[in-house]
Amino acid sequence: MALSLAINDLDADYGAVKALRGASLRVEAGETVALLGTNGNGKSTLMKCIAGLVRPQRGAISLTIDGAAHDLSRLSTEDIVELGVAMVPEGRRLFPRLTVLENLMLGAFRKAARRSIDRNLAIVFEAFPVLKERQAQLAGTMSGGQQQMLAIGRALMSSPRLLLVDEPSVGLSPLLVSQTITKIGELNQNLGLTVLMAEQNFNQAIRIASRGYIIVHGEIVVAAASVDELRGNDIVKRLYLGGAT
Amino acid sequence: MFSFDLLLDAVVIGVLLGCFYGAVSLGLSVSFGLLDVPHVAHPAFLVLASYAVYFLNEHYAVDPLVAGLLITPVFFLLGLVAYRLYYETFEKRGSDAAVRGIAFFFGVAFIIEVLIILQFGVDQRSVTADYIGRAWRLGDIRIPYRLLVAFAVATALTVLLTLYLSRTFMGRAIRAVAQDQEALRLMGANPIKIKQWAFGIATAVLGIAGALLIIVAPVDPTLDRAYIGRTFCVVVMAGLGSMGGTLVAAIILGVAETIVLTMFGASWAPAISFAMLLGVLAVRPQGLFGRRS
Amino acid sequence: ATPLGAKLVRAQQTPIRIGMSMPQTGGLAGGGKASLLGIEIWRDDVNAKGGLLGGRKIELVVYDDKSSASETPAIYSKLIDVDKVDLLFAPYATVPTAPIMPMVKQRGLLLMGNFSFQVNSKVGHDMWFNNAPWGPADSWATSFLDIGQRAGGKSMALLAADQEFAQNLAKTAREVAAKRNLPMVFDQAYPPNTVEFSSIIRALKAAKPDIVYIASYPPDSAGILRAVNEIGIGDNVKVFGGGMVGLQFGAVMENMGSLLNGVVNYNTWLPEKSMYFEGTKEFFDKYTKRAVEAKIDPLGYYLAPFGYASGQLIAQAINAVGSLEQKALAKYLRENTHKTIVGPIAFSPDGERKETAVLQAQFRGVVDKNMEQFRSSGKQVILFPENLKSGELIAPFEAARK
Amino acid sequence: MTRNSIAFWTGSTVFLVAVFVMTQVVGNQYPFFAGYVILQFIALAVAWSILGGYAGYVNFGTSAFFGVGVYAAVFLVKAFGAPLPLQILAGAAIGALMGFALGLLTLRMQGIFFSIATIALTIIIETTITNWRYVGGAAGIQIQRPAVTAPFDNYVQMLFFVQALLVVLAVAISRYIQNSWIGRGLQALRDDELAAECTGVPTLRLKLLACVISGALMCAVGAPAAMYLQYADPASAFNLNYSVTTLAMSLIGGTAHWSGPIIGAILLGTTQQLLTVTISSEVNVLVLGLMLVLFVVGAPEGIIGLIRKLRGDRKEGEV
Amino acid sequence: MTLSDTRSPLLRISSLTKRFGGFTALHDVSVDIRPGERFGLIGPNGSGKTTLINCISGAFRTEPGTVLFRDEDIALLQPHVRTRRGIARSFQIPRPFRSMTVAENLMVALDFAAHEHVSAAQRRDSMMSILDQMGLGPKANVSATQLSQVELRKMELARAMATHPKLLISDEAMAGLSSSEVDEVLDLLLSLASRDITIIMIEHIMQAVMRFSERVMCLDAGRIIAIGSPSEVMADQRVQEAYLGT
Ligand SMILES: Nc1ncnc2c1ncn2[C@@H]1O[C@H](COP(=O)(O)OP(=O)(O)OP(=O)(O)O)[C@@H](O)[C@H]1O
Ligand SMILES: Nc1ncnc2c1ncn2[C@@H]1O[C@H](COP(=O)(O)OP(=O)(O)OP(=O)(O)O)[C@@H](O)[C@H]1O
Ligand SMILES: CC(C)C[C@H](N)C(=O)O
Ligand SMILES: [Mg+2]
Ligand SMILES: [Mg+2]
Repeated sequence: MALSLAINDLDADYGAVKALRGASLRVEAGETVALLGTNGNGKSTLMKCIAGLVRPQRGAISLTIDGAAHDLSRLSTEDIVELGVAMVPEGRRLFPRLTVLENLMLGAFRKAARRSIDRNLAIVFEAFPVLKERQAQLAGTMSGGQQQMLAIGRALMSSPRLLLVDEPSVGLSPLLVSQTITKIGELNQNLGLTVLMAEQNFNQAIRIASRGYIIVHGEIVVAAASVDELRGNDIVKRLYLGGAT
Repeated sequence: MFSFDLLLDAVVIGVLLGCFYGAVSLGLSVSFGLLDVPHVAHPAFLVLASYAVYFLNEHYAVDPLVAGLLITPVFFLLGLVAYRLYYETFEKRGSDAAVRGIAFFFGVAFIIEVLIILQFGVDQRSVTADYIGRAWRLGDIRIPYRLLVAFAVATALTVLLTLYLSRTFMGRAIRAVAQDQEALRLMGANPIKIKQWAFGIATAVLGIAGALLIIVAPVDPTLDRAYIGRTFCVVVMAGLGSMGGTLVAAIILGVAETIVLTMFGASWAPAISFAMLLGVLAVRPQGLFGRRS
Repeated sequence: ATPLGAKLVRAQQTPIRIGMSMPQTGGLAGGGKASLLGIEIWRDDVNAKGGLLGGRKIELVVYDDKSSASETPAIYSKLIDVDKVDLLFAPYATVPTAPIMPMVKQRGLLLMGNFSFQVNSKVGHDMWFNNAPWGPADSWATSFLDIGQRAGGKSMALLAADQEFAQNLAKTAREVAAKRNLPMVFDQAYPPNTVEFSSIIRALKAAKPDIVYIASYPPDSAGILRAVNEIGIGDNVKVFGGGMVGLQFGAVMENMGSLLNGVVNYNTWLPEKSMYFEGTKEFFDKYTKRAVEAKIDPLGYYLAPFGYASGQLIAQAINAVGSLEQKALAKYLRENTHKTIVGPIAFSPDGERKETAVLQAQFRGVVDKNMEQFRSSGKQVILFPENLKSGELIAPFEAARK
Repeated sequence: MTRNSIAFWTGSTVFLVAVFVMTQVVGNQYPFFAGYVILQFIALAVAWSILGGYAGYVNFGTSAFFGVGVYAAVFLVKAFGAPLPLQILAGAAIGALMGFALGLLTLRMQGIFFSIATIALTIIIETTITNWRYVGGAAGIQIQRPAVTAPFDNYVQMLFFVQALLVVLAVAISRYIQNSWIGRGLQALRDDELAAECTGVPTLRLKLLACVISGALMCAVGAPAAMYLQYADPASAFNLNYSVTTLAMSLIGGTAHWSGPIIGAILLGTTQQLLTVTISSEVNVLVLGLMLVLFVVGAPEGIIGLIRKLRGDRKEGEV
Repeated sequence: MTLSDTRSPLLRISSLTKRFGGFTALHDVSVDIRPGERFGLIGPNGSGKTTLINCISGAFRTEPGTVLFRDEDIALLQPHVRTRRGIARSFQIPRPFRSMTVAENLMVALDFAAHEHVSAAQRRDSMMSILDQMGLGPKANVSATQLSQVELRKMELARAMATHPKLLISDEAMAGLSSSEVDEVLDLLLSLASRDITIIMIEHIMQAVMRFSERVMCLDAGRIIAIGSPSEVMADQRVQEAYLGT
């Protein structure tokens, strides 16, 4: 299955606030790419542009699947999801008054996913056993970390080909951070999932990412072809490796 | 003077009356309970449906229940249009939709009232059918067939809606849509279309409920005002959006009302049933079957 | 034309303006619209004949009071102070009329009442005249209980809507029953907007009354009758009905059909021979035509002819007095008997009819789904008053329903 | 006193003086009858907004408070022949109590649950009054006005002036609340009650306070209506129209500023008075319906919001 | 152990239990927090940290158990009273006053919770200085709805600080921050602590917990599994298994 995402010269703004300026990046089939950048720099905005939740002012987002190119900047979110793009949004965005299971089932709303509900559910429960235990609990009453797992699980339910993950480690315990990141890595390996992940936890991110971008004030300032190149970058040193022990 | 017979009778009639209240509230349980649309024009649509049923019954001698079924597609479309209007004018623009929506729907209700008056005049109207005006003898108790019809329709609607909302993808999406629209978008569902569809269903249900309304009692153009309190109370007492809960709450209301009506001073009936509602809310602010996080 | 002639023509052309509010929306709208149509037909008749006072046309100034008491003070102030109408008619029914009674009294204005009940009893305005045939307050209950007792009734049940008019009826009924030592075995007021009457009727039936007096409002009357038919009322009931508002309206009667049979209920006008007076038939010919266009009660027996009669009363007074001087008009109305399409009318000092002309009539042989049947005589047999009587009571109630 | 306050109080004084002069020189009664109704709605809308606008607790029970005011007056007149000021004071006191009770009862209810509770309350109170024979019960009651007090020579003129006083009182209170810590607290609890609590806002007490003030004002406004109508019956006194109209006026005017409800009430109240004496048929209701729809659609933040936007746009343009 | 041991505890929680239906989120939790202490609270997701905070701040009623603050039982007090007595908290999932600007959000706290009577001008100053410390100065007049997730979290903390608390509870205020930003916020908390404000910090970012805390407590499934100095706790076998996973 050939899939690639190419973003070219993207501009996006919220009224007066410019969130993206001329951002470009590529994700190839089967890759895990990290998107780094301190808060407010436009990571989420970029993710939202890909998912069709924010309309860019300029630029192209093209998703090529099996040779067919789709211009995502013209498609609605629903159509983008239909193409196999799933997103784990920042802040989880669960349906708090539905049960865990119902949240997962909604993840399978997309037509292509309805056929493989059982298989996907097994994958999710295997990855996050607590979700199986708490199937009938209302999502809104789950703890912060449990909610994060549910959000990832829900995205997996749609049998995605491209997974966009916006800060999966936020609010997770160290154990879970590494587990979650590992899980995403496994998903990438086992299911051949292509992953674009915004993440602050640099050390965790580079465990599974093969390369990464750094975004500052809406501009992609670094496009590193390898993890080492990232580690050697000045900005990374200053922002992520400075105080850390 | 206490009579066991009367009490039993009151309970039976109360349950059936409650089913009727349930049937006319179910649509609201979807539109308001699930979609958060403050649909105070719900009873006005209900009365409109009754008049449509009346029209078919009067001019083409269609059985009112059949007429109710016949108009559901029309009401479904009406619901689609109504929601579109509400969406374009309120939800799309965001903030404070609920409160202004109330004023909006009051306006819509007034407009519907007047349109009915202009078309049908102010006199009350009713329909004829074999089951109206006769009763089923069950030992000492006589149960009007009208109410049995209400019972059947209400239970059928409740079961159907409950199944639809919990077993189908569309149904689950309807329940999710008021909680987080953008997230629903990420599931590949268009929240606006989902809401529109749900509103269509809520309004279609009104078609049948409107038939019940005019089967149970005659209607007049301003009857809707009497039902604003009742329907909203039922939906709220149930705790927003639970179909089974709506039916149960409605039955509680119906039984309480009937018992007070027969056993104690009839004129106190509304005070008692609404006091009960207040009591329920004071103890369980989320309603009887409400789930709040 | 000479200047003098021109002036004369202009004086003739100044219309006589009659102001009123009329419920055209809200709970009383059905009656209000029919009533107004009656008045309008009168206006057109008078104008067609060249008007009053040597050629002055009648002009109506009508506002909608939404069936509410809170609207009428401002409306009548507008009529008096801004529109400066020549004469005032009251709105249909008691509630909207009540707030303007003190006002017209204070200003010394004549008010032609319209179907309100005992609205002048506390105010005591001597320029008030009610067009309705009620008469003394208790005559309503008296006539119904007379019929019931004559049929052998020894106990009574009372069911009344918890609303203004029905409660007033219920009150007089209680008084009359107490005076006659008639035991009251059931006495309930049901709240407005009651949907289902089965359980109330069941409770009423359990009390085993002989006479059942119902004072209900239009939305409820049909529900009560249906419940009676479904639940049954018991064989001991001799007469049933009395004060059910709504069973006079064509649409309701058509829909109730055979359920009506046996009910003895009040009415104001019925197509029985004894009810036709000069102009009555012509009036209904016109009414029938216009009601259809206006989507108003097609029969219009209950209110419309009395609206017309209001006009006739005032017209006769104006013709007799020769001016619009209110005191003189009132004096004339009080002291004379007037011919109208609903029969001769004479007032007692409180402005109500000297004698009651409320009919008590029993529905007979009514079939389902037929409006026209009500236009022929015999469907509602008049039992009271004696002078208009057109048949005898069939009792008990169950027997009369067959 | 700030510049704003001086302007406000000057304006209020000018308004009251104008109203007073009007009662002394205008002979035609109609302006007072119609004006009274408009003033009554201004006061109601302003009072409603204290709870409904600032605190976001949408009260459907305006008619309950109004009706209780009416019947408080009826009772006092019938039992003691109490004078008008006493009727109004008693109305306010009872309204405060009622607001307090409503507040206590609905402490834990939020959003639409509160609104439904107010509907329930209205029906309970109306039923109670309907069953209270002493004040006429369902049949209603006619009451006689006493002689008018100097310097007025007509009772309705006096009522008009009294209602104007109530308007100024209501507006002054509403304005004070908006500009004080109370207003900020109410706004905070409207946004998020738990967060407000944890930021130190005594949400329950503020809600109660808003209920009490709003209730007292609405009842006080209802009290003189007994003397205005000289008649009271439950169906009219507790008419749903008071609730709907008051809500509509506040929303049409805008609830973000104390002047919103005033503008809304003047606009809608005047239109209704005009319609009553012009179109005057079911089309009247149609116009009301259309107005409601058009205004909430066309001016989402109310007229106040519209004005602000226009002004804001111009300012931006100037910069 | 530090000097502050001799003083009575600022916050004393004894035998606290909290149930949701049949599920027990907190099990017989007892702990003392000393005045001026920097206290770290860790534990796996769903272990009951936020629940404990909710019990302290009054968002939840506790059934068995007592909460003493400055030797007074506060278990029955409403949240705003607790806030006024000096307990402030930030919410893990931000709860801004949406109809207000950032500045107004803080003004609510200053209006209602700040005890001393100060002039309006002083309040503005105090508000601006808090905003500046949090790096939110430029956003003072921006509507709260326009903030990004992280800015919202900062505002949560700023609003809590504006109540001038004696005890500040920060629930994952640093989640999602880059390490340089974590350092910024950490410095801020440390400087607050140096002004004798007691701080309970919930955080999953270990470097922050280590650097900040004088004492750390680890919850698991509603029970305390370890409490002590940061290094002790980190070295604890059960903490490693349940939480750190290293
Ligand atoms: N809905 C919005 N309206 C206005 N401005 C917004 C909105 N959402 C985000 N912004 C602004 O856009 C800029 C980029 O935000 P974005 O959420 O993309 O950043 P981010 O890199 O994901 O940051 P974080 O780490 O905080 O999640 C920020 O300055 C933010 O304040
Ligand atoms: N209102 C509630 N109803 C039912 N269960 C609840 C409720 N609130 C919390 N819980 C449960 O209580 C447990 C403790 O939750 P809490 O939010 O305290 O965890 P936490 O330690 O803060 O976790 P995290 O680090 O993920 O935020 C969780 O299992 C959660 O699902
Ligand atoms: C509708 C009717 C009951 C009106 C009644 N005639 C009255 O005076 O109020
Ligand atoms: Mg982000
Ligand atoms: Mg937590």
